[in-house]
Amino acid sequence: MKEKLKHYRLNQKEYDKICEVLGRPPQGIEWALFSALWSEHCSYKSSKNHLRKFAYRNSSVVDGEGENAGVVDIGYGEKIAFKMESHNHPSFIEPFQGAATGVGGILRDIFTMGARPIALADYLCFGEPQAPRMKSLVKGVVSGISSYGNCVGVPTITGQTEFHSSYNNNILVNAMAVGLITEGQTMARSKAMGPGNWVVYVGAKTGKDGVHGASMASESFDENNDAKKPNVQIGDPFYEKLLIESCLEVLNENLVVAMQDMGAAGLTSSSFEMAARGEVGLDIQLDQVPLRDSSMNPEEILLSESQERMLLICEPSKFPRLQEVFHRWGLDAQKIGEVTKGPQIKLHWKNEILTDIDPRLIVDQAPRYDREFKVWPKSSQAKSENQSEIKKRKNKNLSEQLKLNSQSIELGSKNWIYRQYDQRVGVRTIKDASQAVGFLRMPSDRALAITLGCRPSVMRLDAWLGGLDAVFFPALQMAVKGATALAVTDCLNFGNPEKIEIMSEFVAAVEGIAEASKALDAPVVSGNVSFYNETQGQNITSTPSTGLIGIRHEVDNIPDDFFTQLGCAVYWVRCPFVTGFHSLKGNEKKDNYFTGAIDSGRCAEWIKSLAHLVSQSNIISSRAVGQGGLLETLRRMTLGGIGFEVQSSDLLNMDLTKATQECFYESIFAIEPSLKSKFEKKLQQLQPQSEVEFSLIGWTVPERFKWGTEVDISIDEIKMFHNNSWSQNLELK
Amino acid sequence: MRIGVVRFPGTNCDADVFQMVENSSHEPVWLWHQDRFDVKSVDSVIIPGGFSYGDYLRCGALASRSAVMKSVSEFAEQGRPVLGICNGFQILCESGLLPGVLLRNESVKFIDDWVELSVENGNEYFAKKIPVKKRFCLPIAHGEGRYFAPPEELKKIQDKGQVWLSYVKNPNGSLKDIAGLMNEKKNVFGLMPHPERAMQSWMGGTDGGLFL
Amino acid sequence: MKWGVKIMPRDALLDSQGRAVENLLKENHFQLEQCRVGRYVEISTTQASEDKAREEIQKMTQFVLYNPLIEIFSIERLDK
Amino acid sequence: MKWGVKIMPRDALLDSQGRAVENLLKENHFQLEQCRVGRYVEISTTQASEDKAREEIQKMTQFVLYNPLIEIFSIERLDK
Ligand SMILES: Nc1ncnc2c1ncn2[C@@H]1O[C@H](COP(=O)(O)OP(=O)(O)O)[C@@H](O)[C@H]1O
Ligand SMILES: [Mg+2]
Repeated sequence: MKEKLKHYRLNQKEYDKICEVLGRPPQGIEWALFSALWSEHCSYKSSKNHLRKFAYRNSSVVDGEGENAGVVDIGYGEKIAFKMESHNHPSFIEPFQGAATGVGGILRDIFTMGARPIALADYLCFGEPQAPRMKSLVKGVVSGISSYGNCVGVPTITGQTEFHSSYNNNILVNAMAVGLITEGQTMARSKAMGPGNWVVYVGAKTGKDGVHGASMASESFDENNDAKKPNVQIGDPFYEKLLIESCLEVLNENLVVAMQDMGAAGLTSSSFEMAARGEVGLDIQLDQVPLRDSSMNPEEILLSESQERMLLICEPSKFPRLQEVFHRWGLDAQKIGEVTKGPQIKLHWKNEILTDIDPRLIVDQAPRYDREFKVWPKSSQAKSENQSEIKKRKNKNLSEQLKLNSQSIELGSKNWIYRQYDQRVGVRTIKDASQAVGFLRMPSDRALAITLGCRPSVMRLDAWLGGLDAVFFPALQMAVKGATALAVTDCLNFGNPEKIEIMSEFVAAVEGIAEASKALDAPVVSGNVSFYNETQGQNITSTPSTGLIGIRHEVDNIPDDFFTQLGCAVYWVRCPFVTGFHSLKGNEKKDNYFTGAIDSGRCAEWIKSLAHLVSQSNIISSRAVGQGGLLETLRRMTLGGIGFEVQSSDLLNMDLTKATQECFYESIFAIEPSLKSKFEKKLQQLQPQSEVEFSLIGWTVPERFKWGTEVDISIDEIKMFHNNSWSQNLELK
Repeated sequence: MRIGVVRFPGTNCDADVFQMVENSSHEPVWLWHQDRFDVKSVDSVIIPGGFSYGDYLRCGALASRSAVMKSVSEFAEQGRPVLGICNGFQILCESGLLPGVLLRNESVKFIDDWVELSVENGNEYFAKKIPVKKRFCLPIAHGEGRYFAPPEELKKIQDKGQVWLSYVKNPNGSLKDIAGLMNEKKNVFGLMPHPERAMQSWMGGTDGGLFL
Repeated sequence: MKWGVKIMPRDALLDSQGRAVENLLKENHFQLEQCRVGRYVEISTTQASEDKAREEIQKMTQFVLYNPLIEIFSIERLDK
Repeated sequence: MKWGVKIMPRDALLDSQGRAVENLLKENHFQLEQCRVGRYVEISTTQASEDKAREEIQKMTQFVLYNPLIEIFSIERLDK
């Protein structure tokens, strides 16, 4: 018995609950069903109670509770479906396939909704470059994403990459996909409906790959990772491309009643969820499932996570036409069962009924855990650094600091990554991955903004603050480009939830994200939880990554990330509602401190009005000040080839630390000199007079970066360091 | 002009090219890979980029043996204009309509970037609005764009003025910096860069607008 | 010494590449049953001993040449 | 009957993948001189006569499996 529980990754209490739900002990195949559907990955048993905190909605959210992805109506007949998902465990075991199938999976969540995928974004956290296997992990993950995304023809337009020792044995690979539903296109649902309708299997044949993947993702790592290899799935982007085209075609011809991809726990979760949502039953002939390997048994068929497969419900009369469309695209469509009044799901295997069970017993009765956590103090936090240490830094040579920044893997160029991604296929890309915010042109001639959030360095400082920041910072990045954040998706990567410290950080971060998104009126519409990111007892930095979409009403003249014109006035604008400090490297807790509190309501107002201001002004270049502070941000802005010279006496007198980053939310704008005074007037209107904090700090100049007498470096030199940082740190050419 | 746009399974720049044709005030029509077409029904043919047949075997190899390519060959033999972009260029080489072949990039990595190009030899069909030797910019996005032809062939290509476009700074190890090529009769063209991705200022460039 | 490493997709996996080639060949009226597409790597080594060299080739194969998840490999000596 | 078609790049210049693998192996201290990456295609046929079958395989190879500009091929019978 113990063996059996272990094999199916269930504990005694869960077993007792199964017996209670069924009124008898589970038999045969039922073990596998409960194992898969009650895994953390499928049931969200540790997180569900807290995810309710994301309940905030506004009128733009299209009702789609429990659907595959969140859908937001952005007006003009356009809807956006988007979601983010993790593929951490498989990517650590087998980086290329793990990352590739992560992309494939999240794309299926999008086109299942009837949306055409139009963009991808990737959030990657790696360990230190010298950690074992790290170079090949970086290489494998990036080429996995690149080969899959490029081949399916969906551009990867933005991303974020972090490096920290806490990811040495547990990297994070999160991918976001964004889809567009235009006027007249049909949105699909995953509710099975209409007794008598057919259950149709489409796509690649079922193989043994990925059996038990869902329950694997719900476990910590141990030394036996190699033994888990057979659990990793293999992807084929060419097949996926055919699926996208054919599925969108059958949807638009109104040939399907419901559609669902086969993701984690494969056929099991897709069929059970479709039935449970539609409150119907299903009769499924497992022996009709197309197989690659005829020796597969029913349990393997049910749990296989073979990629590029979909389950559809269609009216029998429409089946011939449906089959014709799939055939045209070189795919098979196979009837494997029927919808019944239910509520039972019956699984048949060659004249034998394997199980006859009410799906709601499994899906809705899944265990919920109220994991223990501590209530987080949500005020001024972590300030472990003493003032004398800050003073010491003042004496550091600014020139030297600039070079150090350029050479570091954290702050150096990421173009080794995104040059491998097709960023333009689909011809919607306005701003590609070389810019902090990705922009796509919508058919309505507006610009859709896409950014990822969560700065692990802030999470290491404070989980609640980190949660707020995971929404506010990307929203600020959008605002400085004149875009307003509309909605949020998340991917909550945490360690072991059975540990109270981890669970406490989880709850704090969730509350932070919920509060910030509500304050911005940008609801959290979809998401994903990845627990057990722990290897041999070491947890990762809690990393609640986020993806934001936003809108800018104009496609043209989006401010650039880089200085592009000489003689521009450069302004430094600060949000007065958050003060704090976070170090240049921001890697160690002791280097960080944060004082004061965030007033999230006012902060959100400030960000929103900034977005408005930018969309109304003729700003040439802009950036949110991020890691590395003001100095670093200005350095980056010069990478386009135009230099900068400090001219503010205030700034020259400030010590490095303060001038580096004393405020969490600040930004830089470069504007034509002729529009200077107009811009200042607008800035003053931004907030009640007393609270505006902005200053003219300098001008754009040719070819050099000058900061008082201390710094005078040529842009070419900065660029050289910046572009070489990757090959130097990772020895990847 | 009626312009046929060829679609293979795995083509992913099809809609992009369709749109480019429309925006250039021509009339696009789809040509499906399994169907042959009446060569009189279109005035020119474009083969868009992507990963036809998943780039299986060699890029362009499977597509070049498909039914629609038989008609494209017939069309080309009549001296009528055919343009292959990216994977379309690879397909034209594989089908023998253009000499040589496109190999894996020198770096063995996919490259997405903007590149500077120049017109080496003009022609009467595509990009004729760009004067010879004039420099312009287009995006590239390919893993296999390194042009190769054996020495004798290469010499012939150069002697006959078949080099159409060249890279100002070679991104992929292409022989003689070749970015675009035409056949001897100057009616079949292939190029690795994507003109359809540089049609409007918001795309980052407008030089692609000079192609049709 | 010259070695060859043949790497083929596992039988249990769908070899979509092989399938596509097979379909194309059949459409063009070639007579065949099935087709699978794999890779072939030729390596020349300098070791004196054949056993050592074979072992080295084996290690290289496992290091980077093949993916045990989806492929099987076999090694052969080519210059004998 | 089961056949194998081995398709290799004509020379190193054409084989950037082979060179990349070679460098990677050398960086990781493997002992080798040179490495080339090609393809291997396994085909099973139904013909009765071996000669006929071999001819058919040859034709398929020339039809699509190899590109004479950059590759050379060799055919072997596998199930004998
Ligand atoms: N994994 C990734 N995928 C795609 N683009 C990335 C990735 N990592 C970083 N980038 C891009 O590289 C650029 C630099 O990233 P970063 O160092 O975070 O600085 P910033 O976002 O402040 O410009 C960004 O524009 C970002 O979009
Ligand atoms: Mg960033």
